[in-house]
Amino acid sequence: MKLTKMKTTIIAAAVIAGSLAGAATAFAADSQFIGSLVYRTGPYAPGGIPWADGFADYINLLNERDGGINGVRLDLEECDTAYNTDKGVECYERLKNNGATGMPAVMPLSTGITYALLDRVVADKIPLITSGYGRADAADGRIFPYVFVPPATYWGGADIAINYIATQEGGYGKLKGKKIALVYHDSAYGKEPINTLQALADQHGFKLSKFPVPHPGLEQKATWLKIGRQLRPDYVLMWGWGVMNATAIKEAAAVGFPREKFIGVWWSGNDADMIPAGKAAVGYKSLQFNGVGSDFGVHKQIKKELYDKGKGSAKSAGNTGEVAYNRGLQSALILTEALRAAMNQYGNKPVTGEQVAWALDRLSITEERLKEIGADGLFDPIELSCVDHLGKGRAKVTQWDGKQWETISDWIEPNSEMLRAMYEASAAQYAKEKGIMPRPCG
Amino acid sequence: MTDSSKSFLQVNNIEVIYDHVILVLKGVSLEVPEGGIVALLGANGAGKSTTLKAISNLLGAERGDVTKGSIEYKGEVVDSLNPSDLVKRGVVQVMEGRHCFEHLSIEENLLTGAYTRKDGRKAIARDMQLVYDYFPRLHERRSSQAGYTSGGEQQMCAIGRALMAKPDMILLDEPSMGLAPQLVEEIFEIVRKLNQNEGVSFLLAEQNTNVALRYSDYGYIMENGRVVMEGNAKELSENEDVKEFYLGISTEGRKSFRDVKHYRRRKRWLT
Amino acid sequence: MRIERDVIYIFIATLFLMVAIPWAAGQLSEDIFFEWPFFFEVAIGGLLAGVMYSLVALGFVLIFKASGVFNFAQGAMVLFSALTLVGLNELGLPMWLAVIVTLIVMLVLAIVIERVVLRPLVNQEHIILFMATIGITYFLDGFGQTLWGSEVKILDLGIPSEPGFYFGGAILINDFDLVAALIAGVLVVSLALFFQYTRIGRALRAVADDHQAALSVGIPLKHIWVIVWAVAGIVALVAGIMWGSKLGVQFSLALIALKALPVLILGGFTSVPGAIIGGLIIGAGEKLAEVFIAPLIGGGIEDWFAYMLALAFLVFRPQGLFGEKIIERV
Amino acid sequence: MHERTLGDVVLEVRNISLSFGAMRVLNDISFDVRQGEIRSIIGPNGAGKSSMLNVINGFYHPQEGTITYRGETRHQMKVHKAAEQGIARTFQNIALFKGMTTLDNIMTGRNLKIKSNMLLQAIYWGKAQKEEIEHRKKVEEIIDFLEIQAIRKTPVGRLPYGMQKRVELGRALAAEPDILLLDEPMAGMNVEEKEDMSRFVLDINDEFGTTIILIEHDMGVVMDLSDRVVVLDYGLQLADGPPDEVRSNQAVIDAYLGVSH
Amino acid sequence: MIYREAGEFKASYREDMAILPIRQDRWFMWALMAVAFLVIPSIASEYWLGTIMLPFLILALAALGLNVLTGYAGQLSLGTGGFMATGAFAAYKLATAFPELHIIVVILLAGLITAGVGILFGIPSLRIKGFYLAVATLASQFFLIWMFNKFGWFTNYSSSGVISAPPMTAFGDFFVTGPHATPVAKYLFALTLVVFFAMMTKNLVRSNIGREWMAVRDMDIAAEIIGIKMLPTKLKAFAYSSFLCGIAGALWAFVHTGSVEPLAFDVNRSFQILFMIIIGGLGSIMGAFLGSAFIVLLPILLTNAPHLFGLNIPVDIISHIEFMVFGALILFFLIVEPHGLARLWQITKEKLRLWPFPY
Repeated sequence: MKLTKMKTTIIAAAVIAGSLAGAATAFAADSQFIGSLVYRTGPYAPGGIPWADGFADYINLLNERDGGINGVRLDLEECDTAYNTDKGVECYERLKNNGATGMPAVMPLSTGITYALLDRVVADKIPLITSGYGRADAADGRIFPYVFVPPATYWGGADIAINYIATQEGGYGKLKGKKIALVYHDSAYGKEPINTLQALADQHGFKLSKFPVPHPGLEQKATWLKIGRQLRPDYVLMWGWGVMNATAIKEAAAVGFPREKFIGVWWSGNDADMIPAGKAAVGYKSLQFNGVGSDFGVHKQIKKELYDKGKGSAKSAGNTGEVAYNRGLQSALILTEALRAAMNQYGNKPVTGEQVAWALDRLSITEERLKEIGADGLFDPIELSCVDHLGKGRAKVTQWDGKQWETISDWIEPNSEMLRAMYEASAAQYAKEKGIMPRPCG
Repeated sequence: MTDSSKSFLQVNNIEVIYDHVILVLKGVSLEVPEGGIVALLGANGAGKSTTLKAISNLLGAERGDVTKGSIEYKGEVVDSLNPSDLVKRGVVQVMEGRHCFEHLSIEENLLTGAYTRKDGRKAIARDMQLVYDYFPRLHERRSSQAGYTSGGEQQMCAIGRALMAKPDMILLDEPSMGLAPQLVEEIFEIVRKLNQNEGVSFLLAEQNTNVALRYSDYGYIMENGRVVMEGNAKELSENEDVKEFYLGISTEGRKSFRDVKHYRRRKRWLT
Repeated sequence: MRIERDVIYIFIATLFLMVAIPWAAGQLSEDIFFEWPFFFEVAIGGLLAGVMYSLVALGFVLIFKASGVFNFAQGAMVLFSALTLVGLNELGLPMWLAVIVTLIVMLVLAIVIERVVLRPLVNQEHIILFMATIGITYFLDGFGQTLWGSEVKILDLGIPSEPGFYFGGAILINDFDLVAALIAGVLVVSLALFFQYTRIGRALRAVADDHQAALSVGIPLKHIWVIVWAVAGIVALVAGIMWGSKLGVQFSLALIALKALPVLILGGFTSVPGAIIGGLIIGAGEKLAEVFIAPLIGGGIEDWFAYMLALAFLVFRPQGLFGEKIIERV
Repeated sequence: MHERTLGDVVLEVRNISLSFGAMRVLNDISFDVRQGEIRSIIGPNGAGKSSMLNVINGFYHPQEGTITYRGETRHQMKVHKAAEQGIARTFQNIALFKGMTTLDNIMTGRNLKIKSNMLLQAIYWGKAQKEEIEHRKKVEEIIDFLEIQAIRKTPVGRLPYGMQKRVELGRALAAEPDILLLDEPMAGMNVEEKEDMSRFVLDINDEFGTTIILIEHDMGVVMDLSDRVVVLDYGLQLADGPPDEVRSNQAVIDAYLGVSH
Repeated sequence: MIYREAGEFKASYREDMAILPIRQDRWFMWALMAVAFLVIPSIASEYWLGTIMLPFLILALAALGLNVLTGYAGQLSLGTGGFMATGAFAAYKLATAFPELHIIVVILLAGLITAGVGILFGIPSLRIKGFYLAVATLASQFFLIWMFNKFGWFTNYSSSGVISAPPMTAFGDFFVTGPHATPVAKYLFALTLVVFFAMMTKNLVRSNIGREWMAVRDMDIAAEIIGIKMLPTKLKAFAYSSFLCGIAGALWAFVHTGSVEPLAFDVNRSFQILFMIIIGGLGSIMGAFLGSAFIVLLPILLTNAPHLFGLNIPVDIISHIEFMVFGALILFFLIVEPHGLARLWQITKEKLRLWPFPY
């Protein structure tokens, strides 16, 4: 007992002393630090792991193949948030000053962490890139100079889903009198599309019914009895997350709701959510802001440069086609393209967050560029500006065939005019509450 | 009691510490001969219960440790045995305050007492009958929940439960506590009968010096974690100090509690 | 078992309210669709779901009864056992062998917990032991995932997930729910028999009453605790299989413990039948509320409704439905 | 035997019956308590003595009968009310606040006399502090009286049984009660400790004029200290009268005393 | 021989009843205050102040609140998260509805509103005890979070249900919320409040109300019999406890994160705070701080530890090992001292007093 006690004390003392001395890890002064907030553990790990793998693989690909960006090596450090806001904030604070120039941008991969960082990134001048999550109204770059939301927002997603339903039914005119249900995770994330859907419902005359599912959504029998046995809607949309998705699909099957009329947003379209649902998931549809599968040039290069040499992050090259993996790739792509642009402007050395924000404000990932990378068809081109921090905001519809996703639509464009007005109105309210003066653009 | 080779239970100079800090027993030695009834007397907090628990190895549960000395039973050192092994060897403790299993019936309580036995249902049933013979009241109430029986019945249940383990030796802690005078006598009578008929040895811790000395052969008096005096029950009950401080009898005969003085004679022993 | 009068009263009152409130809500509000077959469908669905809660609550009850420990780690044990089972299966062991190995693992776990946690903390207050089980929770969560990874795993029992059959032509009943209820039922009955009629069962109840006294009559506490924790481990495995086949085996399984807590307060921490009846009431109650009351106030009330329902019960029976009435003595 | 003149009746127990479910604990019990006397209740275990005390201080609510205290008759009352009326008590199985020190335990006995509100106490300045110190003085007097200075700051959970009994008495005294209910104050004590306790009981009775209701098994103590004795036996009232009378009552001997003491 | 109170005599009850009657303790406390107010802000990095000290302080305040309720008054509660959320949302509504209010006023009012809510949910405690009460308080936890999530009024109808703190100053240009507040400012602001409320709490628990709480905790029946009224005593504990939790919630939303959604105060938060007081020590002011330090700091140290030793371990493995080590450490400390770190501290002091003699 005595001995163990002493040992513990010594170790504890060492740990404390060590951490007090500060993170003394040496970073090469000539490499670009990249901090990546991921969740490889916790309740949402099944969706977080492929994303983290995709992100890491792309960064490693650049290092292995090109020696980094413009000759500057990339130094990737992951920090596990377990999708927990407190941990995420801690990760951000710990990583933000690492490397020669600090963290060039942060992708928190969680709505909760995004909100917790909104104030901090402004003070730290580090761009916050939230691809397909976070605040939709951050599309207004005048009020959110450091927040970027390419390639899509939930509001756009809601519009795209209705757009898709309209084409299925034969035009917006046919929506009148239709019943559409929204099953959503009862949190900030899940509530995002409601305003948009309500506006669309008013406009097109369909009836929107809302079904909140309390976190974490292990039990949805009541919800689905209401939907499947009572309301019997024409379509069901889902803004679900984690284990809620699989449960919803199973319960939909249990009440016999046709999966073909069940459409989820991108976060309800992970492979990891379909697998536990098994046969019940066949026919289920999901929006995606990226292409699916691994038949793209970039995947082949990743296989060649990484997996064939045993350097891949995922379990095997076979996992590289998952949608969450591709999303990780896409995030890495957006970041590295911005880094490249910043280096082109400020010189081929590590860049700061402020410089990256400058680059993001005029980010342009064209179809040609995507071809070069081997990602044409996989991602939609992105054009950002000082005012527009979103881009086109397009998405595709995919369908689960029991093993993988099949793309069943082309890129669908949301109604940008209507959405832009909504973004600006919402951003203006935020600016008022926080006392923010919109920055002048152009 | 001087011939230690014949001794049955022997406690040698044990020291007990609670919580690693509080020293409760400061070198206690005592012996119980086979077939004897030995009383452990003394005030509250003197360390009687701790001594019994040290013997039955129930101290661990209260964060107490025997740090010095040894305890031998039938020539075997038993300090490091767990309570269950000790019960198998025939030493059972009846704890202070009864501790019946409230939600079990009296009969189920008795059956748990036979938990360690491996000699079959028949033998257990026979002993159950024996217990009922000694305690007819238990038989009457055998199907009631122990929690709903009276204090005396619970004390009987606890002793009966101990008997079900077929013990050679029972450590009996404060059997008289909170019982009406008549019941106290009744319980001690049964102790004596068990001793005589079944050959069970007893080590009993008691506040009630008067009764305890009447029923036991030998006694130890404890104060502040030490044995301060020992002797035959008869000798002890005639000792002046024991009379005055434990039996409440001064040389002039029993004095009234109304006439208690604000100062008193000093004891001749030191603690 | 003597069921007290007020339990019956409360039960009848609850049943009445569970029927009356949905009906009234259906009459009063157009948002609510009320029809008798649909009502029964929801109620039956809720009852069957409730059995799944009972399964988890049962694990809590067993351990609390025998060792006075409010075992926060029950959820983690569900996750751990399911992870182990599926992990072994993925390693190539046939299912039956994987089940056996998992059972052995749960037994080993029980032994380790007894040695490392319970023995040094014997006789401590409830809250300390409760905290210790939280330590176990963290450890198990980390350990299970280190061994088997955090990816989602499939556990397919081969029960079809499509609509089951229509009872009386109108009421939809799900096959999976029915099977789950059946398994839980068998488990409960065998546990009850085990507790009431075996020597070990009696010793378990004795330990539940009074640790020290049990020690003093020679019941070896450590064996008993190992047995109880192992039995709770088996219950956790069954719960893990049932829930895991529903949700996939992943970290979220550990969270179902939260669904079992209202069941636990409703039924009483120490009552096996309480866990069952509690599960049924909570299951049916929360489903009926979600379907027939929630639309009036915005939906998503299932979670707190279960707790509120349990709270309402507690106001009448502070010791839980089947907990023992406390006569306070001084 | 001493002779004392007794005061007026302060407490009258009339036809009290109490049951828990089917269990009849008290059956038609009646007796009175006079100002300044030491009134004992004796009887075998389970006779309902403690329940009787619980009825007197409002913890149990009898199904039948009334209690008249200083002219005020009641059937039921809130538990804390008894304390407000000046009835304090000790308990059979010590009911001290185990996590608190001796000092704090006795200080709680004065809770009814402390007037500062929560905010003042939070600031702990001026009035609140002065009040604390005043009460502390009072409590120190009790500590002196009971000779427990040495254990002032010891958590009571760590005290030996006999000391705990004293602290409990101190807590009851801190309320400056008119009637003190003592439930087996000498159970489990040796003669020496019993003598100490007897002296405290007598002093409290003499010096403060406190009326005392005593439950005790030690017949020596009961017979020596009490002015009058009530005998209960399984809910029934067996006898009531001065010690000598009760001692020689055949029914009492049969049911309780066994051999005569 | 360093830690002896020998030679210190107290001539009056006033001296004996001081917060820290032992001289060395007083010195220690002054030194601690000096370090907290002067040394730490000047030497600690932004990371330490903003991500470690700030949550540590705020959660310690919440733990203090819960410790009053659970540790002192003996009412086990798992509703802390809900009360913190109440404080946060009340502060948000106040700050946006009355922008001219000073931040201290906003925070105190938010605390008072939470106290009211706490009283409401404390009522069942009159009938329900122990673990039953703990689980029953989960009802308030889930209900409150649901309520803030459900009704747009609480969030000024923001589409996502997230609230953001407007920038506010403690005085002059000294911003303590919003993007312009420096970590030092935030830290000092939180520290001042926390120290103030810790003092207040200490005063309460050594006064009559504190003794009443402990009496109810240790033996409610006896407490009632000696004249302590259950209803007001328990409800005061709920009120004061939720008052502190509300303030902690407001600080969390305003000073620490700036923007929160209700899920930041979900049931995990309640459990986290409960762990703090058990590990730290029930019924101890010091315990709330030690527990908060343990629960907040330890995981961070564990995550950083392999890095510091130059080991390159994948983050998921670190996370899993962190879980395991964290669990094992909880067990270890409980076994060493079941009554928490504060008791361990106490015992160390006692041993120091006796040193070099063992008993």
